[in-house]
Amino acid sequence: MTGPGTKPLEEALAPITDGCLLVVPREVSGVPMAATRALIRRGVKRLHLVALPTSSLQADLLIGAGCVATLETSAVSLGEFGPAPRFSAAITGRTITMKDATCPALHAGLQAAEKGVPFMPLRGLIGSDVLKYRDDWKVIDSPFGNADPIVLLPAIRPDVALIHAPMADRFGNVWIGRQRELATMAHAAVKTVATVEKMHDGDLLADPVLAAGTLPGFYVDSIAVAERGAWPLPLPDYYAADAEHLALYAKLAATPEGFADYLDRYVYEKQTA
Amino acid sequence: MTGPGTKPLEEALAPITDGCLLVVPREVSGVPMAATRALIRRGVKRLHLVALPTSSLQADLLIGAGCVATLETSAVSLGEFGPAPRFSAAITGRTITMKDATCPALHAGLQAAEKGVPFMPLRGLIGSDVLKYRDDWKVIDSPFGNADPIVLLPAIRPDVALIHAPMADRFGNVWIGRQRELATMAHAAVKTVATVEKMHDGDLLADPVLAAGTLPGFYVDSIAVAERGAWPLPLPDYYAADAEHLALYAKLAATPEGFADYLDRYVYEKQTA
Amino acid sequence: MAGASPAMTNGGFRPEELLADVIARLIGDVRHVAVGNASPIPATAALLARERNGNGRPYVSLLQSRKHNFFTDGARELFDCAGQGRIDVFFLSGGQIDGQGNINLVEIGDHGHPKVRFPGSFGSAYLYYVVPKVILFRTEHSRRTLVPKVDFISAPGMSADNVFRPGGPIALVTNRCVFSFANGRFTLQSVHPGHTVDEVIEHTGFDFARPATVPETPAPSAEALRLMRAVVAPQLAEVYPQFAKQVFGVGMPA
Amino acid sequence: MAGASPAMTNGGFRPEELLADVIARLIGDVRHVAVGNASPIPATAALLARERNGNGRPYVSLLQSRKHNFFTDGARELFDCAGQGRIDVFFLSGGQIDGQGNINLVEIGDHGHPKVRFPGSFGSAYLYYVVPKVILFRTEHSRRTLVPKVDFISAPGMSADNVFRPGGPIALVTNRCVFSFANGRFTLQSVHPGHTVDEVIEHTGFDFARPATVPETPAPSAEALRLMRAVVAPQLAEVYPQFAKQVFGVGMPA
Repeated sequence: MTGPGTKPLEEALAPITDGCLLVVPREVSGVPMAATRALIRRGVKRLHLVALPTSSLQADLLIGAGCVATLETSAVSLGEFGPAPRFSAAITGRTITMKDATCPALHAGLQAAEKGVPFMPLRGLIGSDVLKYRDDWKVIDSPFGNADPIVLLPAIRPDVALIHAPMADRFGNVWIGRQRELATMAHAAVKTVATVEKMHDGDLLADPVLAAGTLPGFYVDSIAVAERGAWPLPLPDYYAADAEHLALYAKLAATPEGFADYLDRYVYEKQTA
Repeated sequence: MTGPGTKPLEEALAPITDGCLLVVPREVSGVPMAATRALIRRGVKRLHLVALPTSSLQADLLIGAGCVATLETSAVSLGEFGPAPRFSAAITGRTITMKDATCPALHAGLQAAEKGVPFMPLRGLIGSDVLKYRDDWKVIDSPFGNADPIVLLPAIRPDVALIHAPMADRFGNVWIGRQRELATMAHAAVKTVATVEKMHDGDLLADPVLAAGTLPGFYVDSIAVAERGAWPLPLPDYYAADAEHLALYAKLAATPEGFADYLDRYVYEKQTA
Repeated sequence: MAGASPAMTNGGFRPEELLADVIARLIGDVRHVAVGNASPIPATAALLARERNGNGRPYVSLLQSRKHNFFTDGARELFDCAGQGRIDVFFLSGGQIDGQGNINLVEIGDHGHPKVRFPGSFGSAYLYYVVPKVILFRTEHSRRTLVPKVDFISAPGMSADNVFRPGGPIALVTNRCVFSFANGRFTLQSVHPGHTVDEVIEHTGFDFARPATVPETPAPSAEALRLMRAVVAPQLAEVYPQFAKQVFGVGMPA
Repeated sequence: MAGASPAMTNGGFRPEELLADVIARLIGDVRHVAVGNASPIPATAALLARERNGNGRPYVSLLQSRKHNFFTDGARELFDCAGQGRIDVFFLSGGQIDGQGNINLVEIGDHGHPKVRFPGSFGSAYLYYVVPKVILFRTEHSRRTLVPKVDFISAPGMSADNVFRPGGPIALVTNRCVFSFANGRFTLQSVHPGHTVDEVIEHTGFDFARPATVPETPAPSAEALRLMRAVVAPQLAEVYPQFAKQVFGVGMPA
């Protein structure tokens, strides 16, 4: 079996084109931040960004840098470092289209695409304004039980899933560990791009213990090595968040000028590195 | 976190009571054969057996020994060793109720229970007699797309999931590796009983590589150690099927007398071992 | 906590410790407590409830933690687990909470032209329906946060009879008091030391029931304080380093 | 193969080798071929198709193999993968197959009182609909197996226009001949060496189209035979030890 091999980061990101439906993982599942900065440097535009099921710095950066047309997620927040300022400004300033969801609805939408079904049912939601403002979600009377109402969510089939993981091998297999939603993202998406901390010497599928946490290369279109590629976010079990940097971001991104300064210092600056 | 600890096999199987809805895995996913023989020795009765999604020796033995009232699966076969004789005899002799399914329908039914939804949709099936004879399955016009018909399958919520796996730890965590459907079975079922080849010294969740293939003890009600517990079926990556024994089974089980002889020699005989 | 709160009350405990103690009692005798994002006080309470029992029960899942979280099926497992009926207690907050128990985690103002945007509904529009004991939690108790009617319903406090809803709110804990919730209405249960019923009425935007005499919220026991400070705080530091440092003076484990 | 088949034809190859070669050509230029339970000849064909290309393509997934199977998401992944449109070729058989391409893997006789019970439908009632190229395969070509109308439809050969159906049968390979399938009907494409059109008509229970002149199924090339015997057979032995031993004289790898 031959896989995609690795590429320089910019080249690996080629499948992520302007206007594409891009799915990214939540803030503690291995966020491809090095890739995100590279996309901003490239000037990607009009993304339909699905953050599964929430986001923090990644969505805020992409929104602030003008890369996002539509955002579909359950929440964007910097957590302990406060609200996500560019996200909030984009909503109140009406510069992006927001599709508010709730976490399990996004998981269900991706799992529907993973299973090749047009929709998945979900409990909850009835009577909420989350449901009220989603005219792409339907309510039916469940044909099982007492005809109680239940929501059907359409499948979310991304053009590209973008993930960051601890390691990959030369066959294109990517070790994702416990973050099984990364596999669902890859199954659901047409293409998958992965950045990894390092290359594994050997076949991840050959060892039963490693294989259990491996996304097969069959689903992966390109891979780039990006050491500390989730920085300043954490890669659980490997490194913690850079709290100091996140606090700095929260402070700078509070104003458009401060955000521009952040981009210059931490995103564009890297272009020449 | 404290787990169930291990118990003698017979005691660990206590949650599997007469008449219960029991789910077991397919023939190459770690079949708890030692546990199956113990259940036959105990004389369990009237099982509603769900084999996810197919079975071989395990279902044939349980049916032949009179433990099964209803069987819900997609196929029972001894593979290269031919048809499953006790299964075939029970169907033509009308001694069990058969709920014929198709593999992904059973996966979907279990995943519905895993997700706490009353049903899951599935493509295919329309126009088949599999669908025709399942009055618990419904067809609706999909509210997405062109009102094409799609099947809705009710959730399958087993009373007990019975699995066999390479190892467990003293916290009740069970390492299942790539057999993710074993996790789905445990999530979907009210209780889970596991047999394992051996105990792991340490916490399976403490090591990120092992954790990726671990079913958390939270879902597991009892564990027994059963070395070579899948014999004569294989435990992939650990041992192969015992082809000679399976050929012997196929030969003996072809007649009721031969089957009784098999039970005496390979099931009841073990009672005194 | 509101900016004006003292760092330490007269009783020798911090307001966060009182709230965590209150919540630990509300958790009660259950099998599994899960704590979502950005909820350090509920996390303290859940870990306190566990340490108090001393038998590893209830299971405590801190969503953003690796250590205090047994999930191995990805970010969806929390929600699947709740759908299975395997999560007994969860915590939710709201930019606004109203007297019917509706919570708003989305926006202030008109939909489409909001004046203020909050992070979003997270899992509330699901978990509020399926987790039997949802404890609402808001440290800013004001007419700005506790309103007659929320501007956006992230999740409703009650549902029609034909809606599948095994779960819902049982209480609201604020920096001033504890309300219980039943039959679509809040009832004042106790007022925290240093606060008064009149003050609660003044700062609450919705109507609520109250008994003739409202008791004072009991102070945490010496044992509860010891457990929080010595046993719980170091565990919190992994997920809530800022909070653990600020409230308990505890840093990240090496 | 039917009991009467010679172990080796005049051309110096076994009937199983001819069939695998035929199927390898039907597979064509695709990305992913999956092979279900108890299908040693299709498995041989899929591995031959891959070895012939020499670039690791198509991906070949043998369901019962650990080595020739990249799946890490459990037994459901094959079906999910097919639902995603990521399986291009699959193989199905039938206790009965009829002229409309309906297959029966369940029973002979009345439902509820069958005379004969087969193993069951496996994944056919799903995969037959969603895999673009399904190759039907039956080594017993007789009026018992190829019938006017199946007793039980495990999966239908065709569906109404409003039914979602990107997949379906493209061919039927038997021990006597190769049929193609299109527009709800089989067409005789070639007859295997040593067999005749008249014989095919005599032993087929359903009507089928045929050209004026029916060609003979081409024999496997020397290179195809070499690949099957030297490269494919050892890989087969993991999953089909009996078959590998019987047809190719190859045992399990140590």
